[in-house]
Amino acid sequence: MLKLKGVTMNFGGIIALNNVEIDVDEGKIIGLIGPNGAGKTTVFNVILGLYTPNRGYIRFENSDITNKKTYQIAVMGISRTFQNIRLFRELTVLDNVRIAFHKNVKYSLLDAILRNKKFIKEEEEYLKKAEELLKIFGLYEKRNELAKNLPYGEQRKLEIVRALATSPKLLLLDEPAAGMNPQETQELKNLIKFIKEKFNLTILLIEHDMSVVMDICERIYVLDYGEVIAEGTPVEIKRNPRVIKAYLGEGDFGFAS
Amino acid sequence: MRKRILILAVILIIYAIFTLGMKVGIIDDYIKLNILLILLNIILATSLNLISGITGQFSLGHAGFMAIGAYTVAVLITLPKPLPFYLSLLIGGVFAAFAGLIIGLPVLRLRGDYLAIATLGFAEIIRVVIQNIDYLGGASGISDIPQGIDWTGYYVIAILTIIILSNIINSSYGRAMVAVREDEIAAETIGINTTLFKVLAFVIGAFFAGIGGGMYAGYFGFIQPDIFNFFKSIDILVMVVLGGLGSLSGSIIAAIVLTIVSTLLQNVPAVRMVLYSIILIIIMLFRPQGLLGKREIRLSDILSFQRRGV
Amino acid sequence: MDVFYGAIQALFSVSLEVDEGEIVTLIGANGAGKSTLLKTISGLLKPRTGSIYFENEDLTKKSPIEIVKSGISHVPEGRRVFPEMTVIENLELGAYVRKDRSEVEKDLKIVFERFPRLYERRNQLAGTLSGGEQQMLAIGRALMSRPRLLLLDEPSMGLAPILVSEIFEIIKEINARGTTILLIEQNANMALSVANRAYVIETGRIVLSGTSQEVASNPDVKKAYLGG
Amino acid sequence: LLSYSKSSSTIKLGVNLELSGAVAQYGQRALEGIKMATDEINKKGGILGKKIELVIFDNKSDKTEALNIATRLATKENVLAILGCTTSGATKSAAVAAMKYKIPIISPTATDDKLTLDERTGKTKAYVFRVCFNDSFQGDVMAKFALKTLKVKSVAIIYDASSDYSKGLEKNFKVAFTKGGGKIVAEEAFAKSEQEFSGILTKIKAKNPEAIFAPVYYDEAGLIIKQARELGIKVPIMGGDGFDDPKVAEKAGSKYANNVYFSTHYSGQDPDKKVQDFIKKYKQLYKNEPNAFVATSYDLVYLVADAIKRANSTTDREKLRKALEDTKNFAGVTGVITINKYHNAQKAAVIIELKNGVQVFKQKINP
Amino acid sequence: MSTFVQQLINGITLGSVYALIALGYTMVYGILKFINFAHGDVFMLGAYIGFLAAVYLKLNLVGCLIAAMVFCALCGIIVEKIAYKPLRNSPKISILITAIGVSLFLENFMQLIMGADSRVFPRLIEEKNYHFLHGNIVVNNKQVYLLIITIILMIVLNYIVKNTKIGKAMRAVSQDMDAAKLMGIDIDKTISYTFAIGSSLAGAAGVLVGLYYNTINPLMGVLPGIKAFIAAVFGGIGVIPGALLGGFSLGIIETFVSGYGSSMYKDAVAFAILVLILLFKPAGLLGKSLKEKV
Ligand SMILES: Nc1ncnc2c1ncn2[C@@H]1O[C@H](COP(=O)(O)OP(=O)(O)OP(=O)(O)O)[C@@H](O)[C@H]1O
Ligand SMILES: Nc1ncnc2c1ncn2[C@@H]1O[C@H](COP(=O)(O)OP(=O)(O)OP(=O)(O)O)[C@@H](O)[C@H]1O
Ligand SMILES: [Mg+2]
Ligand SMILES: [Mg+2]
Repeated sequence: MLKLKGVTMNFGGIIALNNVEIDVDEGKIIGLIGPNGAGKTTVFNVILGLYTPNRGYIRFENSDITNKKTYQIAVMGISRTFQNIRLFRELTVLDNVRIAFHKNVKYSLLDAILRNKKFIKEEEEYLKKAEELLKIFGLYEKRNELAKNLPYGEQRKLEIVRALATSPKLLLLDEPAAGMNPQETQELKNLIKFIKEKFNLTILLIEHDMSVVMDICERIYVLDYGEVIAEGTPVEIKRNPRVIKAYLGEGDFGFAS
Repeated sequence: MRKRILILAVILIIYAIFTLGMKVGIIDDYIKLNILLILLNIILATSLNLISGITGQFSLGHAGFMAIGAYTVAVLITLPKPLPFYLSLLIGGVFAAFAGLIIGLPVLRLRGDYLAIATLGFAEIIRVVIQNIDYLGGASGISDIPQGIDWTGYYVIAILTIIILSNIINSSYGRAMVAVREDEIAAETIGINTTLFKVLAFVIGAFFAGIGGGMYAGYFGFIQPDIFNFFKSIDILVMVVLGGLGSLSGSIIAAIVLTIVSTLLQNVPAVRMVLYSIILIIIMLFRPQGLLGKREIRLSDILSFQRRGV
Repeated sequence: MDVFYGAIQALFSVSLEVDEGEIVTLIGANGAGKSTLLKTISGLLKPRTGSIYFENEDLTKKSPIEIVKSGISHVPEGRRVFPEMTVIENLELGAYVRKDRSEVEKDLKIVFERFPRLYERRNQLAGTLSGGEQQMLAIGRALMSRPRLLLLDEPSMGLAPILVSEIFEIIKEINARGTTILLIEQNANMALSVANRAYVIETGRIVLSGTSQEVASNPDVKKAYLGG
Repeated sequence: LLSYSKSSSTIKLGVNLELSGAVAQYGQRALEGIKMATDEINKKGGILGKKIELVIFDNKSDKTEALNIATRLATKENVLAILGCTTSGATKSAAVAAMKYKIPIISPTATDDKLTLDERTGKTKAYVFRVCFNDSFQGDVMAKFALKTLKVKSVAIIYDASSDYSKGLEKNFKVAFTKGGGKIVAEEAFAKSEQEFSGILTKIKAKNPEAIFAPVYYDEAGLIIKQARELGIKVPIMGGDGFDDPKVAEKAGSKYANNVYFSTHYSGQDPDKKVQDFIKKYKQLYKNEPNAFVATSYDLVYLVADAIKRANSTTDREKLRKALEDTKNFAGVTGVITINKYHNAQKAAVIIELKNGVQVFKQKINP
Repeated sequence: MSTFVQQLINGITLGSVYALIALGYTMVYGILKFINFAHGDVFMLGAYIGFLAAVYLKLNLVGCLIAAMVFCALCGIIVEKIAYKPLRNSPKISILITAIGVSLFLENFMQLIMGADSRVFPRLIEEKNYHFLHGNIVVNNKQVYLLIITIILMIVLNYIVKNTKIGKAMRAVSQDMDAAKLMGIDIDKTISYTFAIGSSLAGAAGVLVGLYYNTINPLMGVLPGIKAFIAAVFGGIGVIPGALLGGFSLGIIETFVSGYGSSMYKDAVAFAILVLILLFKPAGLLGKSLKEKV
């Protein structure tokens, strides 16, 4: 479904990605791990066209998206969350979600100005959908709060909701469990599995919390200094000495016991 | 549906009251002139609000679009075979919108203060060009433009502007503009073509500014490039910010308040501008987010509130 | 202490104590008020009622500057590095209140030894660092003021597992050198394993406190925060 | 409803001036002249037994506001006539109200030819007057002066493209000068508040004109003279009544303020008692030298007073309008004024020369 | 050729004027990220203080400069405390409006107490003209002073912001106020310093420009204020050497457009060129258009 081939990205001397090859098959949850600064977030950024890679190409569902604009890629069905949360901070929780339906809107500007039936019907539909999504994530009660006033963990959830509202085929999650305690993390894991099934998603996931990665990912890619150093099932990765040395360390902390 | 009828009724009642007032003479010509100024300022402020408040694009060029509308109308209705006023007005708006498109496409790649400079620059270019076209009267302007519009026209257009803008804002298109304001990168990643929406806001805003300019020419009878200078843009911006960036009702209230304040200050000619500046500062200090912040006071809310109250 | 954001109350008569040389951890769910508590101690927020004492000195009315000068340093949530300054400049700012320049130089070296990654990136603008790199920088910057009390708000967030254990090692080491530590962690397991004592906070109220072992063995805590 | 209230014991004259904003310096000076004349008249018992009451408003140098205030003066304040504004733009805007409410508006200094004429019909606007000469007259005067007295054949022009005054003079000078066989070798424009002219002066210098014509106001005039001389341009520099302010010489410096000629309304050296009294009194009152704005505004009040007297009514705007139209040979400080059929003041111009910074009477040119 | 050189000299002189004002502009912007619209009016204030000091206190140039700088620094601090500080946590555009308010206040207050009419600035230094190439190229000593002082001030300012402790504090405050507080930086003091320095620069510029053109009036700050703002943005707003570069570019472009093109369209063409360049360098000449890290 998504294929990165020979992707290289450098920032004035710093090689953030070097010849990265990643394959994401439809319907899978794929993990992307690696030490800090390995280039994981950069992978997301090049997929979504926020940065254009210096070399290599990216294909999504048989079309080349390497040089496409971010919004075009989003319209094609890739959506993401951000490591440093980027909500529409001054808007309410509900509006954050409603905005995300835009790419599916069928009524025209003129319909909107005239407030005709078509407009009203569609708007009602989006409102209903938004509320449903918020309920799934337990944010419905807070729908009228400003996004910036939510605690960290809920902001992360809201970002996922917003990404889902664009009805993506591929969802990229950048450290969704950061800032959550083990119990919340557990809930999040279940939630991710649930939405994957419900919305028929493929998911690419960056996470440092190994309990999440090992539990829900079917395959894992490991990046170090911008290069893929390992690839495989969670069990394989857990045992890979290079990964242990560069990333996991000797301790068994972080794994669900 | 009932809500809509109610709103329509209120709009008509207000119109009737004012019209009657003018007929009877309770509203004399001087007050009427200032009411028209208020309506004009409402059109200018709400349309700039779409650009700067809703979409978050810092524009210092609104007066430039006004000039295009004003001059288009002035020329078209004084041709040997004059065009009807309202057709000219529409053409003026379209020309301004077109200018908005031409300018917006390249310029809106810039951000924040860089954009401000570029829009300021273009408005100045428009003004200087007009100033140097003798056919348009050059620096001395065009006078004795036949009057083509009066209170009714002003009122209807102002109401239409408010309705159209508010309907845009309260739709997915408006929300996309807000998304552009809040976070462009996030907006792009949910599939919003930020450039398109910036340009769209700019074009729509320019259209109404052009209409406003045309209305000015059609009632005030005299235009000069100098009327549409940088300070006019600033005046409009002040109204937008004072009312609350992103709040249409705020812009409306600010247009009313500032016009009235300015008129009242006529009574103290020696210090009017000194007082005006102090008032400006004080309002901002007490309401840093603008009079209404981002909130909206909706006519329907007021109505339903009153009904409950009864 | 009672602390408000405008009209919203975030902390309800919270009392908490940290003794010299201790590591104390504060655990609680999202939005419980942990960060709020730290912000109040470092003076970014002012409590409406209640008071804060540090070494018998009343901090309640003091400005953040005076609080930093008295020896408290805060690693805020979300890192808050200065994005348009280089790594070195960020670290130097950490020592802003210090006058002993040669000692500052030494501390700079120590930080770089602890975080070699930062040394590699020393002239890069902090805003372009990866999340984890920024986290290291934020901790390093706080250490530069040679605090006697260090407030850490989720220092392990976004760090690779190998670094998480390292961070906790570093916390222990800093503590061993005489710095008292108040630690907020989502990773309650780790936090409790390094801390002497712990507090549990729920919706703005302290609901439980005790030694780490006591807290860790509390069944409610186990269920809610330790993932089992 | 609109007629002037009969019971009033004073004659209310509206004043619509630029007291703040971009051209406040003109409006403030004009107000000095208006107040001075009014006080004098009132001290002597007023007109037709009634004192003049000035109803003063500040139009902020804003055209829309000029109309707003004219409307207010005409309807709410019920004044007999409106005095103002100083600039043509504001006056034209205010004139819209004057025509609508049939109230005379008389400008002390607005010079745009089109001011008093209807742009659509070309007819004289019934209620719009001025007491200064218009652009084409001054342009003519200076062109003739250049050709006949200075005997120059090539002239460079520097003007303010954003000012209708400056553009008007420029245009009319050009027409008259080329008609008389002269050649314009350069035409350089700048916009309001410019201070740096060396760029265009350098360009002009390269074209070697025999004289420079700079129809600008005194702030720019002083700077242009100075910067031109500093660049080594020695040819005569000419201007209009905008040069008539002692600051021109001060700014240019007496060393440079030579070989400068400008047309204006009167000469301070004119031995006429009226002129000398005016200058003396003004100096006493304001500790300053009068300029063209002060002088024409001073005359404005006397001219209106004279018309009121002839109209023999302190209330009737229509009678006043007629009386204004009939003004003939009114002797003011700025010359003997006749209002012609275009409602312009017809009067002689004088040409002043600056010699070492001192204004010297050069010649008088009759219309 | 000599015309070209003369035009270049003219352009550099005009550029120095813009740059001198732009320095303070950019400095305040760099720290507080808001356009201090009143900067041009503080410049005007400086000119008037210089004028009063020269006429009534009979001070010499240095005395006038110091008087204007001190007075403007105080003014800047007071204005900041009254009109900007209460809005520190509000949108930047709100502060822009109070800045416009302050600007209007200063202009109109001066028109009220000093009169709207212009004043002639006393000649504080002996004027000298230097002629080259048989008098075809003229430079005067005031132009030279203006240029040298502008460059020196730029270097000093750049040093302060880049290398001193207070400079670092300023930058820290500009990037994250709360985090700066946690470093023990006194926000109020830092901002006061910023305004003091920026405003005293404007004051100095007022005196120098007043001296150079020997004309001052209450609105003299408006146009140079806008031009300096443009220069600052053009050079990369917040970047101190950018202010200098932007000022010179603007001055030279304007001079050459009117010297070789049509002076009628000077401002329009100059603007068009600036906008065009901005389209290719969206963060100004020296501004780094950093790719935002997401
Ligand atoms: N815009 C940029 N400019 C310069 N360097 C950058 C930029 N973006 C990323 N980098 C560098 O590229 C490297 C990879 O960064 P990236 O954010 O992808 O890391 P990451 O794997 O997501 O790390 P973490 O787990 O800590 O978030 C880092 O060293 C970072 O400093
Ligand atoms: N600026 C603010 N304005 C209003 N309410 C706020 C603000 N900041 C925080 N809150 C509220 O205060 C409460 C406590 O927030 P705090 O950030 O202290 O939680 P926390 O325990 O640190 O949570 P997390 O683990 O998610 O970081 C939350 O309910 C939050 O919504
Ligand atoms: Mg990352
Ligand atoms: Mg927190």
